Amino acid sequence: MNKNVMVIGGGPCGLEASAQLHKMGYNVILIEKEKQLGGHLAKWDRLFPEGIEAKEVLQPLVDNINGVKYFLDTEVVSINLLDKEYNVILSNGITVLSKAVLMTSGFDLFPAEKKEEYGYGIYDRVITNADLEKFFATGKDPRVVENPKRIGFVHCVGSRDEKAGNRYCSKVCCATAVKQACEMKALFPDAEIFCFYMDLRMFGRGYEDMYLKAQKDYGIRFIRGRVSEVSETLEKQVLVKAEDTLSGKPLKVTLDLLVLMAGMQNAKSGIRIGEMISMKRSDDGFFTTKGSILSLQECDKAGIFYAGACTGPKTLPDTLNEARAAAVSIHNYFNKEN
Amino acid sequence: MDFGYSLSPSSRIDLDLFDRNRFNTLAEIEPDVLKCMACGSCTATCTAGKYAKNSLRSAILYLQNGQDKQALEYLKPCMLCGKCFMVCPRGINTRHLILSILKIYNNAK
Amino acid sequence: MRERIAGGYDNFVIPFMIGIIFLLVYLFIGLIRILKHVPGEDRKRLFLSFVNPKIIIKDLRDIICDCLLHVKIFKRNILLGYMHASIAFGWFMLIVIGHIEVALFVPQRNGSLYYPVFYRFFVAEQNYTLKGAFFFFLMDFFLLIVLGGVGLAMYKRVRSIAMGMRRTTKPCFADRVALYCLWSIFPLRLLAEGFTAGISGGSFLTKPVNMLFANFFGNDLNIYPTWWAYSIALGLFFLAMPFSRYMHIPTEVLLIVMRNAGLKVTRPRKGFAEAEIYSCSSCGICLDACPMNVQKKNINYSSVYFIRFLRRHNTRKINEIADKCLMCGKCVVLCPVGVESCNIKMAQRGTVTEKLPYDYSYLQEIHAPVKEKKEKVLYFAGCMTHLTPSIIKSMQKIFEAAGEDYYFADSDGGLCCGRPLMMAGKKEAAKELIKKNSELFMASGCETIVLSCPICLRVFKEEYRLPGIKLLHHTQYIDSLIKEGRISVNKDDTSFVYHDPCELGRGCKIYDEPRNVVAALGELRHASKEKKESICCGGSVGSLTLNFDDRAKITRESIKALTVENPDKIITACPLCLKTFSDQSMVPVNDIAEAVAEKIA
Amino acid sequence: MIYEGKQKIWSEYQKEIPEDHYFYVRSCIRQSFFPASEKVFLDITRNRLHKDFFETEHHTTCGGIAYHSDAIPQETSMTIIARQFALMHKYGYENYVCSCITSFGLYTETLETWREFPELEEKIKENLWESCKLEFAKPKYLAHASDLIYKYRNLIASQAKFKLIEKKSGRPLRVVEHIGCHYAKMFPSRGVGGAEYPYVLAGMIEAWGGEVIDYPERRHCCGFGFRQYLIKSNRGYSLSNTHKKFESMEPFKPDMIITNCPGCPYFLDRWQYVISEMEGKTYGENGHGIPVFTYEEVAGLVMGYDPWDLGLQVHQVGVEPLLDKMGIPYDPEKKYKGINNKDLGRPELPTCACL
Repeated sequence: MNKNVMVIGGGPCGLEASAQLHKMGYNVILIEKEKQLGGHLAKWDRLFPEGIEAKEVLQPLVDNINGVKYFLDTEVVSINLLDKEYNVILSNGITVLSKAVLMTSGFDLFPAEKKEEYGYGIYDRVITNADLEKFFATGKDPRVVENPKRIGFVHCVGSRDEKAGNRYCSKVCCATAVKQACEMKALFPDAEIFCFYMDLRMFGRGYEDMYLKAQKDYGIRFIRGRVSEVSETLEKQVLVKAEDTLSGKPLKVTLDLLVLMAGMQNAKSGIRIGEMISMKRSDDGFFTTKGSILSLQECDKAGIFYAGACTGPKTLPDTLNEARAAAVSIHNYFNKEN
Repeated sequence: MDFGYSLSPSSRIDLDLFDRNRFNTLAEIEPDVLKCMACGSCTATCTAGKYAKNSLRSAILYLQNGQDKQALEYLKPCMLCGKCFMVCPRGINTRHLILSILKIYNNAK
Repeated sequence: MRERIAGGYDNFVIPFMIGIIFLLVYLFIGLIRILKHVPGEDRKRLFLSFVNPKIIIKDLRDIICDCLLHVKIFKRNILLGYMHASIAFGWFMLIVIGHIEVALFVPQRNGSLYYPVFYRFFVAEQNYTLKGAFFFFLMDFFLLIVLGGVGLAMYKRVRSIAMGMRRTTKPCFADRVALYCLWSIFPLRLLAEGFTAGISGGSFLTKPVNMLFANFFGNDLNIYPTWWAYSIALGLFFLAMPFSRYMHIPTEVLLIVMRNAGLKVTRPRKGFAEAEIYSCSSCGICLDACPMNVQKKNINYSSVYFIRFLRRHNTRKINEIADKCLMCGKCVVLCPVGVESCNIKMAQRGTVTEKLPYDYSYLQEIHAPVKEKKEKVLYFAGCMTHLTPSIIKSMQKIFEAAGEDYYFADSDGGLCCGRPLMMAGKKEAAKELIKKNSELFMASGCETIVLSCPICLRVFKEEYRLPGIKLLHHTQYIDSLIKEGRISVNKDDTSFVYHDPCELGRGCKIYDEPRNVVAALGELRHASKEKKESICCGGSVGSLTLNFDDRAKITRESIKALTVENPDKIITACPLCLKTFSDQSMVPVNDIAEAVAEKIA
Repeated sequence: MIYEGKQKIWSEYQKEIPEDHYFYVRSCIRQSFFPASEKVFLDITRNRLHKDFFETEHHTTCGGIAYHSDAIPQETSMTIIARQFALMHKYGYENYVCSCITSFGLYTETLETWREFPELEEKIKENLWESCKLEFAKPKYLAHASDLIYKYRNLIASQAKFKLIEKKSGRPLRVVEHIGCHYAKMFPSRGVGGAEYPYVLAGMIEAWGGEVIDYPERRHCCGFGFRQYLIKSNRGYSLSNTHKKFESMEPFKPDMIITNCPGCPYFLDRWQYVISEMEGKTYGENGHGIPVFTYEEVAGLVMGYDPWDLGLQVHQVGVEPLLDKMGIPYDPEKKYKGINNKDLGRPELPTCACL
């Protein structure tokens, strides 16, 4: 029997899992739909809580997959079960017969334009967290004016929002917003910065310190209230309305830049593959794992495994841990069968 | 002309009215003011709060919302007993903060 | 004895005369200024004290003990005490005896300022008399004593720890000028009198010096330069004195008189406070006393520097130090002059805080509860005690065990006592609370108030007028319960150390009752610093600006001092201390009430 | 403002509006305050555009005002509505168009409610039969009258005599579009362009040469709010609402306001006068107010109707400066003359009017 393992998705999760599986002696085939490896991480500038550069994390992950076969710009055309093995036909014409398939298809950012009231794509001064990361990396974005005086961050855009179809918390946006707010303050020391939040979920190690630092050292103003609507003023600034729930009053403020913290959704590309062999998805759109505590890496279909954000929003460290856990699960699966 | 009704003043917070310079002056003397995470412990334990509207949490919020006068109203009943200092999870030196706010915003409109 | 110089004058006295006249004028103007700024009522009180024999006797006793003999410093460190006493008392005696000599031998020069000082220059010895020799002996004796003191003073500059002082103040420029003058005055006097001793006579000290010099230098031409130098040193010293720490020498007399007359600090810089400020000798004893000294950077916030900045009118620094102080009062009780620096700091805070708005209109809505029963004992826990409910519970248990019929006045929280406001300088605001609270207590019809919070107790004792009501801290109350046999406690072999809360110990002078109670529970061990030297827990509401980290360092230092004898438990008697210690201490910390309630039989 | 972004949203909120054959229902408020608007609507659609719009004197109110003022229960208003639909069916129509936004919202709400709760629909069916002996029917298509003017906007433009352009300079007029709250806020998919950036009036303005103004408080209610206006002690709220809108649009210097709701033109118009009396403040040029129009009035102006035939003399804010701007001729003498030169009287305190 062959020791092929198909890994779908070349983000940090797919990279780490491939490297681990390769080390264990499996024949890993990794596919990535984009023209480069790294997924969202490759498009990110810095990571919370310490502000490590994303490439410092990505580079070792990429270096580690030495010896792993991978195909870029490649998608799954079809996948079906043939006598205990999955027959996967790829868009580059290659067909792989693999006993185990690992889904590391990850997440898509919530399309912020769907929250029409925030005016993303309509107002000149509204951008998303991803746009801002690109701005940090390149220093260029026509929507970021020179020397903005007031900047707002809207937490939970497309998360914790029934109207957007996503009731769940995307977990990473709070920390990302605080990180980005500090970075903006460092870039524009004259700017006043506001974070509009519903709850600040600073659950990870070092996150609370980052929050305190944002308050104390960067003077970031945290407003407990969700932005309800955004308008454009004559000067092309954005007028933001929210309730300051702590004082129970409606509030308005004029900003030079509004950053929407778009949340996570199960990746469309992953869902497409999942539908080919009817992988179950929960109400939140993410894949359903076999168990919610003991068997987080397994699908109820034998031979299908999950790791990373395709089973729910996760931080990068969580994702990498899942990648390793999935490698072990797959290893056990092979051993049990033999 | 009296129509029997009139324009009601806006109850909305207008952050565009926030007096940043004055707040910075305060934050320079009392960097602790930035550390408040609005947990409300100070207000809950407040000795004066039993009898009157007294809340450091609210006062800080009002200052940040550009409503300086209201902020003072939330501090004037304070007896400086110091209980809030004992309970603040962020270790804010509440008593001096209160005195400094009263000092800097004494002539607030 | 006869006059050697006709007319009884020589030019070398000019520097001395300039100095002494300048000093006298300065002192006179200063005195008028202080009297002018003292409130009228206090001024009246001061003048009345001059005709009150009791106060006069106290004044004299204090002046002799404090200004001349420095009894307080003796108590602290014998060598340091001797140094101060020898210079002060010795010099004083030199002046007195000088005048007696003039009065006895050249009575026509009575009343001259310089004559007694330079007596030996102006006179020539004709024949030896027992009387003359006696005075010569006395003069040389006291000169020797002073010289010994000066020697010690020089040694102290090099090694202060030998006199029990870990730290000394940094002298300012005027201090240095005056200091070096002071050091040189008496050796120069010895030189001058030594050179002249052949003519004017002398005793065991000056005569040998004279012979020594005569052998080495021969002629008498050296007489003039040394007398000039002596006069210049004196003149310079007097000129520098008003601007130096030595101003404390004359001012302390005024301070003693004013304090004994019952005057209090009302303004931070003027009137009585000015007398206090200029009485500070900059000795630096408060540097070691200050609990903030655990951190080197905070030594600059000691009282001595506060007073120095007050003298220099450096408002920014004055406010900074005034706000930082914990008001633990240790520097006040240890101060050899008794400068009430805490009161000055409160008055200083008042210059900033008294103007701040407040609104206590809600006090009007508070009325004494209508109750049928009039309990004799009223229990007032205080704000802070509500944050340590175990103290309240323990007190309730103790009350019940003693079968006391008591009324828990602030069971649902009460008004603040006003002490924190007083400490913040907001006297007027505090008065409103004091008035309301007094009203409520008087209406309760109680005979005794038992308090759990020493902060409350202090202001109750100092500012409240509650005729017919006895004020007891719960340590005192429990002590009396045990003594009267109303409760009994099981003693075991647990060892305790007792922490004197600032406001209870130094504030209310209650040291023994808590110790009696603790001794009844188990073995009472000692702390390295206790009673009036006890170190503040760091939690004090006295400080306005001290931050959390700095406070924590003080707490640790205080705990270190308490645990030198490895007690099983630290006992305190203040909710604030309890809460502050509990956060930091490895040794369990209890309030005295908790410890008693636990062991009640 | 990124125009392409809006276009993207508009493309997602387009509805198929039938070309012709409508059962037309009037609005209570508009019949009283802007009767000419409804008349012009029928005139344009029937006589200029040659469409089939049927109306009957037997229709009544939809009950909306009473419903929103908590005077009648939902079931009552639904029965009234069922009767209206039944009338449509009786006269052989399937497309229902109403002149009132409140009605449009209520009809939509009712149809949605019936869809969610079929048992309620059954009940109303019975009510209708019991009370009116009419056969229950639901319209195949429900439109608001502004949807139709939107639909015909290019037809109208092709017959236009005037454009929303300042004649002297050729500058497009700056037009504030105000959409009635109940048009799309409750059911965004039922309005042209959705709820956030409605296109129904913007489309007309663009087609007729004007420039749409997007100001921060564009989403805000005109201030009517039923209970807010109808109860005098709450009326200050109503006024304050309108005031807030005007304060927000003022820096954009709008030339005119177009609305598609019965209450909105009334309140945006009359409150300008009240504000000027109370605060001494006006928001238009040269101490005038900003003229407020219904979409039918604007369509009428564009197509060359006589301003006084459009009922513009009953506006509080004088329209003459705008007519001058657009180059529309009018006879000042005839302003307050009714049919057969009957004098209509003059407004007592014409603060905002120019004559």
